[in-house]
Amino acid sequence: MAALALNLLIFLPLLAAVVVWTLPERRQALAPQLSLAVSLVGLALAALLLVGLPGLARDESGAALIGEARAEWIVVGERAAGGLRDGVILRYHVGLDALSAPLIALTALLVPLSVACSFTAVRHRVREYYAWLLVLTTGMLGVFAARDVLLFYIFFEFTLVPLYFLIGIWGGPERRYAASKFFLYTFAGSVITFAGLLYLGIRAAQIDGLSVIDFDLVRLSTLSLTQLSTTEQSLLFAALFCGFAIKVPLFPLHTWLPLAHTEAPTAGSVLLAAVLLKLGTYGFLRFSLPMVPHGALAWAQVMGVLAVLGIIWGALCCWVQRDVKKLVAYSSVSHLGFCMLGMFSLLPVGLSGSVLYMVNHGLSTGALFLVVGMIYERYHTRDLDQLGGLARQMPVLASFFVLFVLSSIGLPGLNGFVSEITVLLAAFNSDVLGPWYGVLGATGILLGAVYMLYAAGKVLFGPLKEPPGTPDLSAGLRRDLTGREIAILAPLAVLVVVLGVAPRLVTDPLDGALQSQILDRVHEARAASAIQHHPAYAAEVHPLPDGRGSEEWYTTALFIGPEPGEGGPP
Amino acid sequence: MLGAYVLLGAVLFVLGLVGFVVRRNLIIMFLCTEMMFQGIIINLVAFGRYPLAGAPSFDGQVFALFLIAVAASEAALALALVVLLFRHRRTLDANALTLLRDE
Amino acid sequence: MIASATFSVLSPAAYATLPFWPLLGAVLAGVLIMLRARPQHAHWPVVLGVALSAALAVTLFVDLGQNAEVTGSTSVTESPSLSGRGQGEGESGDPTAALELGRRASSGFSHTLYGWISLGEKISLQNRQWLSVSFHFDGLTGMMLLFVTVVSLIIVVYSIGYMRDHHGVPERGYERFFAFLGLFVFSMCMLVMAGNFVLLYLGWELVGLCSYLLIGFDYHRPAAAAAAKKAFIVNRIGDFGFAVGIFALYYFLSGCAGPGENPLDYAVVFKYAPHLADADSGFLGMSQATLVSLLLLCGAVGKSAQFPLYVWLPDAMEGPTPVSALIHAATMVTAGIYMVARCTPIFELSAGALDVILTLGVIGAVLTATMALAQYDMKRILAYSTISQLAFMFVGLGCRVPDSAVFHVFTHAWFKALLFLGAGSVMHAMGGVIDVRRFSGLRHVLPWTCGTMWVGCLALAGFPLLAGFWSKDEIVHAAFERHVVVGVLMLATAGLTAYYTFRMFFLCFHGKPRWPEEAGHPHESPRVMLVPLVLLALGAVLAGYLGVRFAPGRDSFLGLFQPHGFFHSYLGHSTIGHPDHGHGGLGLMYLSGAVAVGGIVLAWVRYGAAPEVDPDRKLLGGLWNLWHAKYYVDELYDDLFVRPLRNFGRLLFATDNRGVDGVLWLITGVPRGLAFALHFMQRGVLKTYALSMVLGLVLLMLLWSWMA
Amino acid sequence: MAGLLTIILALGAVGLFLALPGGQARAVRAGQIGLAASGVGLLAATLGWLFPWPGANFFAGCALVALFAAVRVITHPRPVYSALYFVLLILAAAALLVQMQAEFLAAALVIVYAGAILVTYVFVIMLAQQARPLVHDIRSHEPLLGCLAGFLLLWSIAVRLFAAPVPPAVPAADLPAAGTVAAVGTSLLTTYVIAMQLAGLLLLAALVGAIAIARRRPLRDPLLEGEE
Repeated sequence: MAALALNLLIFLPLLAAVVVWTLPERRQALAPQLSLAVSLVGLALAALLLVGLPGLARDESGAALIGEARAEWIVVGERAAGGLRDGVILRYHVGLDALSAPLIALTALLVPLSVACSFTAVRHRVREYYAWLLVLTTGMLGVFAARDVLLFYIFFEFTLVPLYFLIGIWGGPERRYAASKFFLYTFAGSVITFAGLLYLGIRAAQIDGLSVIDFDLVRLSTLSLTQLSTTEQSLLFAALFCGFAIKVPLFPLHTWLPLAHTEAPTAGSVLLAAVLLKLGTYGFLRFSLPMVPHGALAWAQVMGVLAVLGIIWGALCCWVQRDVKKLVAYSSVSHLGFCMLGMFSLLPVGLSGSVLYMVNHGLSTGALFLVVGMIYERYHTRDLDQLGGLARQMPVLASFFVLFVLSSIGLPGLNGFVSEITVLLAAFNSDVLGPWYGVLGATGILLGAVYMLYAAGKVLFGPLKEPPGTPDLSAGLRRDLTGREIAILAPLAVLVVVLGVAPRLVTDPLDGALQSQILDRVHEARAASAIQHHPAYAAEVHPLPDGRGSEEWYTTALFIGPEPGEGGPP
Repeated sequence: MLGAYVLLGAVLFVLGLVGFVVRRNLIIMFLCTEMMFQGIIINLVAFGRYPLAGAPSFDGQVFALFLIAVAASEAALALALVVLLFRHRRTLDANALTLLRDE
Repeated sequence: MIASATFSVLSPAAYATLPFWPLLGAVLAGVLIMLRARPQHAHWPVVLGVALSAALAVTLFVDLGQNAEVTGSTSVTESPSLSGRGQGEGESGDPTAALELGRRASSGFSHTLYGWISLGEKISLQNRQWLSVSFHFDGLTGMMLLFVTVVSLIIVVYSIGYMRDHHGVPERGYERFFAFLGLFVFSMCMLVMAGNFVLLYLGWELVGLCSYLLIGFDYHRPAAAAAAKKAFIVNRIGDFGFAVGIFALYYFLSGCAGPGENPLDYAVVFKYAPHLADADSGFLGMSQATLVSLLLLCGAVGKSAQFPLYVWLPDAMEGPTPVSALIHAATMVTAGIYMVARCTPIFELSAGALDVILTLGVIGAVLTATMALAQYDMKRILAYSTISQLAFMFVGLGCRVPDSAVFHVFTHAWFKALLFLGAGSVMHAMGGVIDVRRFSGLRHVLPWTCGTMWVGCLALAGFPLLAGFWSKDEIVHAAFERHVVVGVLMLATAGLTAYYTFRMFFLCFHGKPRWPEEAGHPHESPRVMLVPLVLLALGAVLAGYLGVRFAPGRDSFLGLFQPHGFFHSYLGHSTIGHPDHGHGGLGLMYLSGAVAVGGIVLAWVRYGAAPEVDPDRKLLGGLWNLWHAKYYVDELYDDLFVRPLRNFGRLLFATDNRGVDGVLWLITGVPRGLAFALHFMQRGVLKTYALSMVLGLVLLMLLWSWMA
Repeated sequence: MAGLLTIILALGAVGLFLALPGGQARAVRAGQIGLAASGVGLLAATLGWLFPWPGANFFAGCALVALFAAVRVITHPRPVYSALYFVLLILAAAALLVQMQAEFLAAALVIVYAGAILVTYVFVIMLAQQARPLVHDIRSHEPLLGCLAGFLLLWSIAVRLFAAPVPPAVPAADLPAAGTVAAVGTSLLTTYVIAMQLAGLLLLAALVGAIAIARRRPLRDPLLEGEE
C-alpha cells in the first residue's frame, strides 16, 4: 500500500505531464488546474507516507523504509543456476527513510505552490510549461526516494532536462545563455560524479568478492572501510565533490546560480532554490559522508573553508546587487554555505542542523522567490532602484516579504534561526573544524541582516516609486495580493513560524538515522586512522585496562574526551 | 566480364557523385542520384549474372527491381519537395537554402 | 533549577504564561487588521494582554519576595558540594565566598515548557540534549518584569491617545502599532524570563525586531526607514559578538557539564562558571572568562547603545514617541545592563572585562553628555541623555555593583519614560514640531505636561529625594571607590546632565509663549495621555524609595535615609548576590545633590528666559559645533566601515563576473576554439555537407586501399 | 597497368573538370576531347584485359553511349538537356541489362525511368524554367575538389578491381530458365514476398507524401514558423 503510494507520488506527475501535454488546444485552460490537482494529490500522498515516519525513527536497525518498492530493472550478465554471474544489476528501488523524508515533504509541498504561482505569470505555451513542471516533479521526488545509486544518478540528471527547458523557454531576456550555462555547468560536474559512483560500485563488488556489480545504496554505504585505501577514498570524494558541489553550489563553483535564478520563471527559481540545490547537499550527506568517510575527513577542512568563504562572499555580493532576484539568488550561496559548514562539522548537532537548514532554506528562499515573482508580475522590473515604498500600496505583500526576510536572516522564533545557530554551534565546537570557522560563519548572520534589510528597505519602504505604466493588472491581478497569492504564501508563512517554534518536528525523526547511518561511519573511519597513525596517542589519552582497543572505546576516547567524573571537572 | 560491368557501374556511380557535389541545381542533383542508382543496378544484375562462386541466379535482378521502386519513391518525394521549395523561394539553387545557418 | 520550591500564590505554569498574553493580544490585533475591522477599538486586545501580564508580574514580584527566605535555605543545604568544588578550583579559598557563589548560582527556580532545539546526542553517551524553552524566576527577573510590564502598560494606554489626531480619529496603521507593541512586550518578557542563553538571544533579537518595526513605523519617510535599518544592523553587530560568546560558552563548558545538563542553561553555566576563571582560552592569552565576557559584552554594547555602537539610538527617535519612551529609553535599551547583571558570575571573574566595561561607560557618559548640550531636537536631547544614563549603569557594572546598576535601570525607566511621553505630549500639541528653537513658554498652554515634565527633569538631573538621585548617587559612590578620576568624571557628567536637561526644559516651557503655525491652537493633551504622565511622575518621585532604607540617624542623608534598601536585598536572591558597596559616602550624597542643583541653576541663568539666540553657541564656538555635529562619528563610521565593505562587495561581485567566470571561460575556451576552427564546415550550406561526405568516403577508401 | 589506369583516370578527371559548366568555351571543348580519350582508353584497357569475350563489342558500344550520356548529364548547363541525356543513359543501361539476360528488368527500367520518372522530371524542369540560364546552372560548386574526390574514389576502386584475381575466363553458364519474367516473378512472390509488400507500402507512402507535400497551401513557410 505504502509502496503504491510512493510510486504514485513519483510517477503520477509524469503521467499527468503526458496528459497535459496532449490536451487539445481549446482545452488548454485545463492545464494549470489539472497540474495543480495532481500536485495536490502528490502532497496528500506525501502526507500519507509521512505518517509512518515516527515509527521509522523508533526502528533500531535503521534499515526499514516507508513504501519500499524493489525490482530488477536492467540486468546484464550470464544467468546461471545459482543466480546471476559476471554481470551488472541496476535496480528500481525506492523507499523513504528518515533522511529523505523531510526533503520529499518539502518537494511535495512546494510543487503545488509553484504550479499555482504560474497561473497568471505564464501565458504562452501553457500546456508545455505545466508538462515540464510536472516532469521536473517526478525527477525531484525520484532523486530523494532512490535507494539505488545508479537510479539516484538517473533521476539526478533527469532533473536537468525539464529545468533546462523551463529556463530556456519561459525565462527572462538572457534565458538561452542562462539555460545553457546551467545545464553545461551542472552536467560537466555530474559526469565526474558518475564516474566516481561507477568506480565505487565496481570496487565494492571486488571487496565483497561478488561477481555481480550492483549499486545498492545501503551496501555501498556499509562497505568495509579497511579495503578502500585513504587515497582512493580521497579521490572518490573529489569525484563526488565535482557534481555535488556545483549543485549546492559551493564557492567558487556558484557562478551559474545567480544567472539561472535570475532568468528562470518564478516557479523554476522556487524549485531550483528550494529543491534542486538540495540535491547537492543531499548527495554529500547520503553519499560522500558514509561511502567515503576517510575522504570526507581528509576534505572536511577544505569544505569548511569553502563554506565559510561562500557565506561571506555570497553575502557581500548580495549587498551590491541591483536586481532583487539576483540578490536572493546570491543569498542562497551564502545560506548553502551554512548548510555545508554544519554538515562537515561532523557532529550530530551539525548534521541535524544541516538537514534542517535544507528544509528551512527551501521554505524561506522559495517564499522570497515567490514574493519577488509577484512583484515582478505587477511591475515588470526587479531593479531595486526603480521600486520603492511598496508597503503602502501592498501591505499584505509587505508583511509576507518582511516575514520571509526575517526568516532568511535567522530571526529567533522563525525557522532560519534554529538551523543557523545549531550549524554555527556545531562548527564552533567541531574538532574537525573549530572555533574560527564558527566565528567567521557567524559574520554571515550580520551580513545577512545587512543585505536583506537593504533589499526590503529599498523595495518596501521610503516614498512610493513605481516604473511608469505599472502596476500591470491585466492578468486579473489586484494591486495587493489576490486570494490565490495569499493562499500560496500562507502555508509557507505558517511553516516558517511553526518550524521556528518546534523544529523538532523535523529533527527528532532524523537524529537516530544520522547517527547510525552517517556519523558512526565517520567515527569508525576516524578511529581507524587514529589507531593506524597514532596508536601511542590513543593509548595515552585513556590508559584504562577495560575495553581497550575496541573501536567503540576509541571512539569514546577520541570524541568526547574523558568521561565526566574521571579526568575533567564534573 | 564481371569486371567490365562492375567498372562501368563504378564509373556511373562516381560520375553521379561528382555531379551531385558539383552541380547547384536541385533537379540536376536529384538526376545525379538517379544516375548513381543506375550504376548500382548494373552492378547488382552483373553480380547475379556472373557470381564469383556458385550458379547464376535472379536475386540480383530482384534486388534491382526493389531499387527501382525505392528510386521511384525517392523521385516522387524529392520532386514534390523541389516544387514546394521553388514555390516559396523562387529558386532551385542549393546554395541559397541556408536556413540552418546560425551566425 | 535544582531548587524545587513552589510559589505560594500561583503555580509556575501560570507565571510561565506571562509573556504570552501580550503576544495573544498582538495576534488578535493582527487578526483585526486582516478582517479590516474599524481600528477604533483595535487597542483593546493589546491593552488587556499587557494589563494581564502586568498583573501577573506584580503577583510574581510579591510571590518571589515571600519565597526568598525559602530559596536561601534550600540552597544552603545544597551548598557543601558546591563550596567544595569552589575550593578545589582555587578560585577562592574562602569558604564563605564559595557558599555565596553556590547560593547565587542556585537562587531561583526554573520552569521548562518544552524541549525546543535538539542538540543531537553526545556520542555514545546516549544523552540527548535539549535547548529548552525554559523560564528562570529569581529576584532579578521579578524586578525587571515588574517595571517592564507596568511601564509598558502605562505607555500602551498613553498610545491610545497619542496615535490619534485632534478629533480622536486613529492614525493610519493604528492596529499595526498596537500589534507591534504587544509583540514587543512579549519579546521583552521573554528576554527577561529566559532560562538559557539561546532563549535570551531569542528575546534579544525579537526586541531588536520590534525596535526595527516600530522605528520604521512611518516607513514612507526615508529617514524613518533608514533609522530602522541602522538600528537593526548596528544591533546585529553587537549580536554577532553575543552569539559568538554563546558559542564560546558552550565550547568551554560542554566538557564540564554532566549528563542531563545543558551547558547553555543559566543554572549550569553559573554552576561551572568558576572553571572559566583561570583556564586559557587560546585567544590572545585571555582567560576563558575574559573572552566570554568580552564577547557577551559586545551584545550589551549594541543593545544598550554604548560607545562605540551608540550611533543608532539618536536616529531611533524617528519612531513614534511612545516607542521612543518604551523601547528606546525605558526597557529595551536596558537589556544589555540586565544581561551583564544576569551574567555577574562570569563577569566578576574577569577584572579585565570589568575594566573594559568601566572604560566604555566613562567614555560614553562624557561623550554623549557633551553632545546633548548642543542639540535642539527635544527627543534627541533625551536620547543622548539616555545613552549617558546607560553609560552610568555601565560604570556601575564595571565597578562591581550590578545591583546599583539595576537600581538605576529601574528608576531611570520611570523618569525617562515620563520625559519622552511629555515630549510626545508637546509634539502632539505642536503639530509634530519638536525643535526647541521654534516654541517657548508652553507652560501656559500645557500646564499638566509642564508639571510632569518638571518632575521628570528633576529626577533625571539627580535632584535630591527624587528617584534619579538615589540610584545615580550609588553609582557615583562606587565610581569614587574604584578610582577618584572615574568618580570626578561621573560627578561632572551628572552636573552636565542637570544642565542640559533644564536647558531643554527652559527653552521649551519658559519665556514668552510662541509656537509654530503647524500647531494651530495648541491645547493640553486628552486625559488618556495625561493620566499616564501623572502615574509616571509619581513613579519618578517614589521609585527611588524602594532602594533606600528609612533610618533616622546622624549618618543618614538628611538624617532620614540610608542607601541600599529593599531593592538590593530583593536582588540578592539572584545571580547578582550581594556586592560589596563599601562604606561612607554621606558627604558624596550632599555633594552630588549640590552638583545637580548647581547645574539647574546654571541652566536657569543662561536659558531661563528661553533666549532666541543660543548663548552657549556664542560662547563655545567651534567646540559647540563639534558637539552639534556629534563628533562626526556617523560620518567616520560611514567612511571607515560601511563604504569600504560595500566596495569590497563590489570587488567580489566583479571577481565573480570576471575572475571566476573568466577561469571558466578559459576552460571552455578549448572546445570553443575547436568549434571555431571547424565551424566553416557547418555553415548550413547543403553542398558543403555533400562535399565533406564525399571527401570522407574518399578518405575511407584510400585508407582501405593503403591498408590492403 | 596501375600507372596506365592512373593516367587514364586523371585525364578523365581533368577533362570533366574542364567540361563542367562555368569554364571557358574552349576549355569545355578541350575537356570533352579529354573525356572521350579517357573513356576510350578505359574501355580499351577493359577489353584488353578480358580479351576473349564474345559480347565485348556490344558491351563496349553500349558503355560508350552510357558514359557519354552520363557525362553530358552532369556537364550540360541546361536542365532539360540533362534530363534528355539521362534518357539516353537509361536506354544504354537497358541494353546492357538485356545482354545480361535481364530482359524484364530492362523493360521495367525503360518503362519506369524513361517513361514515368523522367517525364516527371521534365515537367518539374518546365515548371521551374526560366528565360535565360541561371547562375546556379552555369556555375559549379567546388568543381576542383569534386573532380579530385571523384578521381581518387574511382582510382581506388579501379586499382583494387584490376589487382583482383582474374575470374574464370570461360563465360559462365547461362541462366537456368529461359523465361526470365516467370523466374523473377516466382522469386518475387515466394522468397521476397515480404520485401515486395514492403516496397508496395513504400510506394504508397511516397505517393501520399508527395501529394501532401506538393499540395498548394496558403503561403506559410513551415521552416520559419518555429521562429517567433
